[in-house]
Amino acid sequence: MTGVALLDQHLLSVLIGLPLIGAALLLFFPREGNGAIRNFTLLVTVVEFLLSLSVVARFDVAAAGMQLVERVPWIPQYGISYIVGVDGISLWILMLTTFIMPITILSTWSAVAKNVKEFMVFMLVLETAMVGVFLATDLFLFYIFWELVLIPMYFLIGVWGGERRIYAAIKFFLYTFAGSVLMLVAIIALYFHHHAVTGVYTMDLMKLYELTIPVKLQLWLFAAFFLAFAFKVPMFPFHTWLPDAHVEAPTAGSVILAAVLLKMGTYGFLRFAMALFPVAAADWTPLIAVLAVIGIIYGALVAMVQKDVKKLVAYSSVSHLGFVMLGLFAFNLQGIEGAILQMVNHGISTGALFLIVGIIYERRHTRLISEFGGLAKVVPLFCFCFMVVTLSSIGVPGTNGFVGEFLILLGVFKVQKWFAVVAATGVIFAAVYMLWMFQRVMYGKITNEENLRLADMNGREVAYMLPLLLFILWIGVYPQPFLRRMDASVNAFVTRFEAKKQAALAGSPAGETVLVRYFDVKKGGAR
Amino acid sequence: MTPIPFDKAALVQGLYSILPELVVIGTAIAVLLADLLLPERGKKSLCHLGIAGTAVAILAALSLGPGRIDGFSGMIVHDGVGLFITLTILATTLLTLLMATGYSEWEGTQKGEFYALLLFSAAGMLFMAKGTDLMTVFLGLETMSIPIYCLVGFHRDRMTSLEGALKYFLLGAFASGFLLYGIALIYSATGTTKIPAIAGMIGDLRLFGNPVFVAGVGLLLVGFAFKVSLVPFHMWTPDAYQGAPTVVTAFMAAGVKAAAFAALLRVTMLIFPALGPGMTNILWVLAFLTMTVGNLAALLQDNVKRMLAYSSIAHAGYILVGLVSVDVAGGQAALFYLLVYAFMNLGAFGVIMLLAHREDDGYDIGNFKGVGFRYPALGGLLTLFLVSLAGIPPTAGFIGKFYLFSAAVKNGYVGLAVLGVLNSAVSVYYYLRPVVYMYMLPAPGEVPVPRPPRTAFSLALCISAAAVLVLGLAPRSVLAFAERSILSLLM
Amino acid sequence: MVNGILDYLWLVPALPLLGVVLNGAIALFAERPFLLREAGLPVPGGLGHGDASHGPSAHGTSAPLSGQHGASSAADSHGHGDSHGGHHETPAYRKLVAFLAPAVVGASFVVALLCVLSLASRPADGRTFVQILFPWIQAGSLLVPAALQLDALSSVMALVVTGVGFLIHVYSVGYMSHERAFARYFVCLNLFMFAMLTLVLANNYLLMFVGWEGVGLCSYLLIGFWYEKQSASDAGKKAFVVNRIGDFGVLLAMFLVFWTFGSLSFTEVFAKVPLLRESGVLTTGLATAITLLLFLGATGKSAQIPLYVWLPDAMEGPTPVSALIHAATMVTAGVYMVARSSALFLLAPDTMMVVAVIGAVTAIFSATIGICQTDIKRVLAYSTVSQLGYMFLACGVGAFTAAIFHLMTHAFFKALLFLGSGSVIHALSGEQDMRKMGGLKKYVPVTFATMFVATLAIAGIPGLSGFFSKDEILWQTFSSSHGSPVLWVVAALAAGITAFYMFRLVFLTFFGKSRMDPEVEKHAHESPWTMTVPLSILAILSVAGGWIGIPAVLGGSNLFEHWLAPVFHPVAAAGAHGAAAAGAHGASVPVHHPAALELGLMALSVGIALCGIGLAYFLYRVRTGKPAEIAKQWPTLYDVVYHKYYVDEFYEWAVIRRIVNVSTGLWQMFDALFIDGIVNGVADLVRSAGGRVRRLQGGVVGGYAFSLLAGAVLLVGYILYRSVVQ
Amino acid sequence: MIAPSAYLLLSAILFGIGVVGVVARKNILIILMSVELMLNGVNVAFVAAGSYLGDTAGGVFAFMVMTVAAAEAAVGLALLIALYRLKETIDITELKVLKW
Repeated sequence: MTGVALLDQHLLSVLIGLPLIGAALLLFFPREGNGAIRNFTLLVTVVEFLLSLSVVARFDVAAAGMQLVERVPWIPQYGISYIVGVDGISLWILMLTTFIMPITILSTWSAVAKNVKEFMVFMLVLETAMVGVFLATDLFLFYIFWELVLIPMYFLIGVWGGERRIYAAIKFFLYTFAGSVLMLVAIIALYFHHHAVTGVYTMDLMKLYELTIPVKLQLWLFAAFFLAFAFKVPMFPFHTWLPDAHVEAPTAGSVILAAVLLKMGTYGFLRFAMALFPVAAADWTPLIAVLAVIGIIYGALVAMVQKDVKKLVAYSSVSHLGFVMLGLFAFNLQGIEGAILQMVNHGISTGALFLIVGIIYERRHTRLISEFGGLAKVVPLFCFCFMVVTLSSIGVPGTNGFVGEFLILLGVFKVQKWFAVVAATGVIFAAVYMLWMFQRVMYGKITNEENLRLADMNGREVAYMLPLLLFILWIGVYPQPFLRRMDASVNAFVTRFEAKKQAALAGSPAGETVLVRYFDVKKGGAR
Repeated sequence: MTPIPFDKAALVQGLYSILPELVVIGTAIAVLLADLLLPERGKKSLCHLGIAGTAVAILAALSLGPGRIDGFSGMIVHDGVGLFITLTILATTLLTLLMATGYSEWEGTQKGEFYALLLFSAAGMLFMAKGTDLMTVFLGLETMSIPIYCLVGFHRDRMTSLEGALKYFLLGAFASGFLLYGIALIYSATGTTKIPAIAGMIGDLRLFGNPVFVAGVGLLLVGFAFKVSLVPFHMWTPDAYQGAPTVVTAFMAAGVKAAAFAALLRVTMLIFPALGPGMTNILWVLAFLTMTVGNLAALLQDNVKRMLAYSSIAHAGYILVGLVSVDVAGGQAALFYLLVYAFMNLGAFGVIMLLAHREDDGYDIGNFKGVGFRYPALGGLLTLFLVSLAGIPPTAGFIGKFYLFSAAVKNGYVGLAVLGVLNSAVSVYYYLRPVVYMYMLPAPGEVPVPRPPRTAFSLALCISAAAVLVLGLAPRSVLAFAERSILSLLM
Repeated sequence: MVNGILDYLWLVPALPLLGVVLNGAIALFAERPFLLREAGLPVPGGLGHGDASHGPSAHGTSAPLSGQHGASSAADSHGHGDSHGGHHETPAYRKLVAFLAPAVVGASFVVALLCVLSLASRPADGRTFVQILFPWIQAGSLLVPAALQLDALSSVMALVVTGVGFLIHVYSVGYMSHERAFARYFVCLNLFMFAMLTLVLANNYLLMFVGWEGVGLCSYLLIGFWYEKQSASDAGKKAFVVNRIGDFGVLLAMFLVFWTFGSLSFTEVFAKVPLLRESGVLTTGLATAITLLLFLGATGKSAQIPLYVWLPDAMEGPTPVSALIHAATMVTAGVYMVARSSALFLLAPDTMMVVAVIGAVTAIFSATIGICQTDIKRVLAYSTVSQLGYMFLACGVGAFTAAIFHLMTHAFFKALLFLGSGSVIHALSGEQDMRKMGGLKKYVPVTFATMFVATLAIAGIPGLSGFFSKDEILWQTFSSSHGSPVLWVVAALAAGITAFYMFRLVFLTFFGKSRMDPEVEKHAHESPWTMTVPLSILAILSVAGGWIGIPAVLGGSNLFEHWLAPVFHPVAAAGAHGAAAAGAHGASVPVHHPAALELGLMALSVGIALCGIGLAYFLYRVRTGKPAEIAKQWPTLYDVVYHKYYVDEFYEWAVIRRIVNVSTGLWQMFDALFIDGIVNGVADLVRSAGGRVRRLQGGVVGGYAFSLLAGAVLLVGYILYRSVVQ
Repeated sequence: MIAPSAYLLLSAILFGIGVVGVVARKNILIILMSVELMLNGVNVAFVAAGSYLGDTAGGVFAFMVMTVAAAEAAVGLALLIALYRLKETIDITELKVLKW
């Protein structure tokens, strides 16, 4: 078939495949030709982004379900197939991924000097995996991409990271892997339960959505999914891998980690955990909401006293992701749309923050706040970018952060006043730690001789910072295009959620499956 | 006094049913003869002869097809399972021989008996896998083991090798004692040693309550458990594996496991269900112990060879999970995993063989520092195999584990499945350690030059790698094949 | 219907935004390289280091920002150092900025004026114009458009903001003429205008909130304008954070409003009030909650107790900024919002009470602090706080008109006072301490004259603007149903104190013999016309500004009152129960009080003010030694007042320290030790288990055989037990 | 005619002695012998069962076992000799280079 037809019918597959192909081609490049390798990688990611734009172009705003769906039987005898699709929930996270990628690549020009080839290969593999995670609508396929993400990230941290990189890399890998293996068991269980009830083997998410799962089983399956996603988000008590990973990872790694990988967790909650197990989700809501709120405050407080800029940003992520979780578990339109938007926002602004940190790190090879001060005078352009990003991370109106946080809190306030109230204080703390950090880094007199002759951002750095700033303002000033495309899907989600919840509580045809028995007998008093 | 009727057809059918075995044995003998004729420098063609023979055997096996062929009045049968395992074993043998080309050169195992022994024990494995009579199984087991004892101790002037061999031998003999006694008891309780016949009698409760019979089955299980090295019958494994010449280690780990599990599969599938939950509980416990002990012990090994030995114990545990749930899904998963394991295990051993650049202390993990970027191909391959062993997508190892655990979940052994996945989470730690050394730690000085892989050797690695990836990405046909095999066994 | 000029309402905020963009471009592409080159730094992408004429040589003597001797109070001082150093090389872009920045604001003033006129041409009840620009946020039932609303109230605000803003822009051109980051300054200033106009013209709470935080941001940027000065950047941060605390309240208030009224737009919300009131959805409790939260925001933005602490520090910013943001416009946003939400406030008597009390207390509290301050700007700052207290007092007693009226007049004279003090500071090369001034009137006659007028106005001397507005408030405090004589006493007292410290300021600064150090005195000079002209205009306004609000009792026809009536009265009418209604009406004609009483009180308050002035004259002109003696007599009292009642210190100790300590604890104890302890603990556990399991592998065959045997025995034993015994 | 169970008992005893020998003794030769003892126990069982059931298979199996035993012994002794050449000992406890 011709290229056009290919794009026409297999756009999403192309999106998934392209980076991988790029990586494969990259293997044939000579190790010395760093320039060629970099440019080629950049080219691939840019093309990827352009292609993903056509997804937006072809996206039907009115449709709630999956779009541009492709399904190919994979292991048909077990109902496992390759199904990809995009809807209002995944659209913008997908776009975020493809958008952040070229920027990240561009940021590594001078940062990554050794083993450039391998680095770029891993980056491209990573992109395939991430895109796959957000597009897969077959549980098995999803899990494969989900795990696949770990390997390249593990290498990025472990090989190109700081001095405690190995500890950080292994911690990251084991932490998240341990979390997700239980999800695998849960997926299997769900799969067999579906078979036991309907007599059909399938991993097709859309089919599994239609299944009504008995409450006790839901609780256990949800628990497993919760672990996997909570580790990834990361939610409050499971967050300690994040600061290590962020601090040790190379700039590019941190950016991807913050911008996309963390979203895999929140996205997972929305797409899988909450959608599949509504009753359990509802049951768990108090716990999760409490954890989220604690995360918001806790992350902010701990961020405030950090000495290392990257660590500070890492903890601020814990705080921001807390907002997202809170929004998701409001189960209403404002909350969820706000959460999705906030995922994108966090991706953009925190990603930008890490790039900012990377820029000074490249120049001074330190990230300790105390090493800086008074930079504003020598690097005005940098100061400007830093300021805008800081404001967006604080959530000042007019920047993207505000819209997201406002919608989230608005949604939460409707269902859980006090959670919203406490969470809103996080907005104050955010201002405190970000501005304090900004002040200590940029303001005051230059105390450290080395900072006297810092070079301001060069053309390349401006080139990759600019798009981020633009989106920060765009989403802040005119978020409609983004919100409008979520509406239908989120609406459908909320309504289906309610319906399924009622059905399950009504105890409709449960299907006395092995599993149901297993949990009823062994873990009787699950509730 | 009528002369014994000579049933030509039966004989032919019998011979036909063991065609691959015949080929392998023939090759072995041929190798021995050729060894006499060939001049010293021509020895390496012995290996090529062996390779050719094995290839032919594979073709022979394929030519038999999946259909059921009984031979020698039900002493042996060529059926689905038989074919599947036969192919697994022959593939193992082939890869081993391909690697042996290189290995023999470096370690001076360029001898006729070396290859002959390999082939003989391969033949033994085949018999064991296809035996439907406990006696055949026993004979096959011995035919497999005795040559391997020799192979393990092949470097007879190297203490480790000899020690490994002796330990393996003594315990092996000890264990086959149990196996035999089990067979004897079963025989005296049922009057037959044919597995299907026993399965037929299982129905009546007299047998079920008969201590002699039950004890017999128990001892039988002990015998097999020893061969597949289930905890606590595993003690010999690390030592034997570490002591043995590395090719042999690879061969044992994959081949012996396959053969023994095939036999165990027949027994469990046909006899255990009758013995009620007791047997299942035992298997459950064994599986758990084996996984856990294997992984934990492997955690801190600095000798990569020994680490892989423990990991092979752990993998025996995973496979046993498939057997715990005595049903099609489980058996099929086990079969599939045996095949996958053969490839990833041989691949891993192959790469470390190259990286070690000398026996014994060459396998210290420290030698791997900085290899990854210096020798990208080797580093990449080893990483691939280790990732697959760890059961991380998109490799065959993941698919294999996925089906093993899903079988467990399907039959309500959720607890076991959870323990299994947690185990594999733990195992990630030690599987990634070589990766850490290869990529994340700088070499102290100049990275030691690995052994130069010969064409055959690299071919072996490529085949394994390809298999690991293909079985990981497109496993449908093989899975279907495994399923058919198990079904054919049950009817 | 055709709206004519009103359709261009959007230009009012848009024009300053245009200024932001243009000046921003200049700052980025012209000023940045210029300054970098002057500081001798590499200019990325730029033309590299400048030609020899600038560069290190130039930057020794040049501006605050360029360096070694830093921004610190050189901030205002650079004047002369520079007239030699920086001047002759003034680059072209500065001229452009100097024109653009005021021009856009002026233009937007003109547009605003035209709009207001065309609005005025409408019938009183039709004086509400809403212009929807584009849909901003829509999620489910939440529909928030970016829409502007021009009605009586917002038109007053818009005019004040653009008008005073324009004057201050012009003033700044002169005042900042030696400033290095000239363009950056005006970018911020224009941005502020944009935000402020968004605030006052928004037609819904959310958009207002955008302006609300926007102005906060600009104030942050401008207070910390001389960021090399630690105190400046601290003050900026303090302002932002304290305001955030207030914003937190506004945020929650918006949530309540939305989930109660299902909308955030003023028109819809206030229209629904009576209805929901009937249906009992909008209980008094709910109204109280909403209004209290809103008021929390107001205390932050308008520097009321307890959140007033940031305003005095805000004086670290350039003086025009203090005039514009921290006197005339931004700080009055709180008053505006409360007035805007009067419909809701009137439903919550408790809140009204709180507002009134806090207003009154703040008024007197900060007035007292004003007595002892020696920094000329800080005196004005505390006076601002106290004047804002007046406005809230007015709101609290339901006299919203009076509040807005005072807001306007205050904008005039307080801006004038600040600009005047700026002019003084400018003349004295940055000296702000009044103890080092004196006898200035012969050096800066215009400044003196204008400032004196403003002082009379704020002191409430009859005939001047301040008199009418303040007196209106006092009267309402006394007469309105929400008010009480007690509050009146407090307020009147505060008025007296105000008069006192303002004249103290004037006497210390302009009269008596000079206490300046001769070096400074040599340079003392009147400011350029760009500064004196705005001063004069503001002086006129400070005098005449009040005449549009002359109360009936003095034979005036309170125009201002009637203008605002459509905003406040229908609300009162709708605002159900009588008390509130009366309260709001109280603002118009207090029927139940004899005119004599009103006049009497008026006279009384004037008297009090005169006493204040007299006292000031006595202490600072006649017996100049006295203040010191008094200070000696009650050292503790003096000390406490001098240190602003140690409120900052208290906050520092009670809040900031605590939080920081707790956080450090959380991080090092909980995060690093506890959670990570568990994580690593599990890892170590597994690893050590691994170590033990290995040891089982003893190496001796006997042991191996034994374990095999044991296993076999157990296995067979168990299976026998299971299948035979059972 | 002795009851078959008696034979089984005998075989069990033989087997048990062998097992204990393997576990307890240090001398490799003796361990080898103990293994033979175990196998002989097995043979007894086979033969007894065979004759009791009137089935020749039992006897046949006994012969097979002997053959295998012989083969094993051969290999065992070979290894033993190799060991002796290398370390001049046949004490099993000496073999503990490989452990943990």
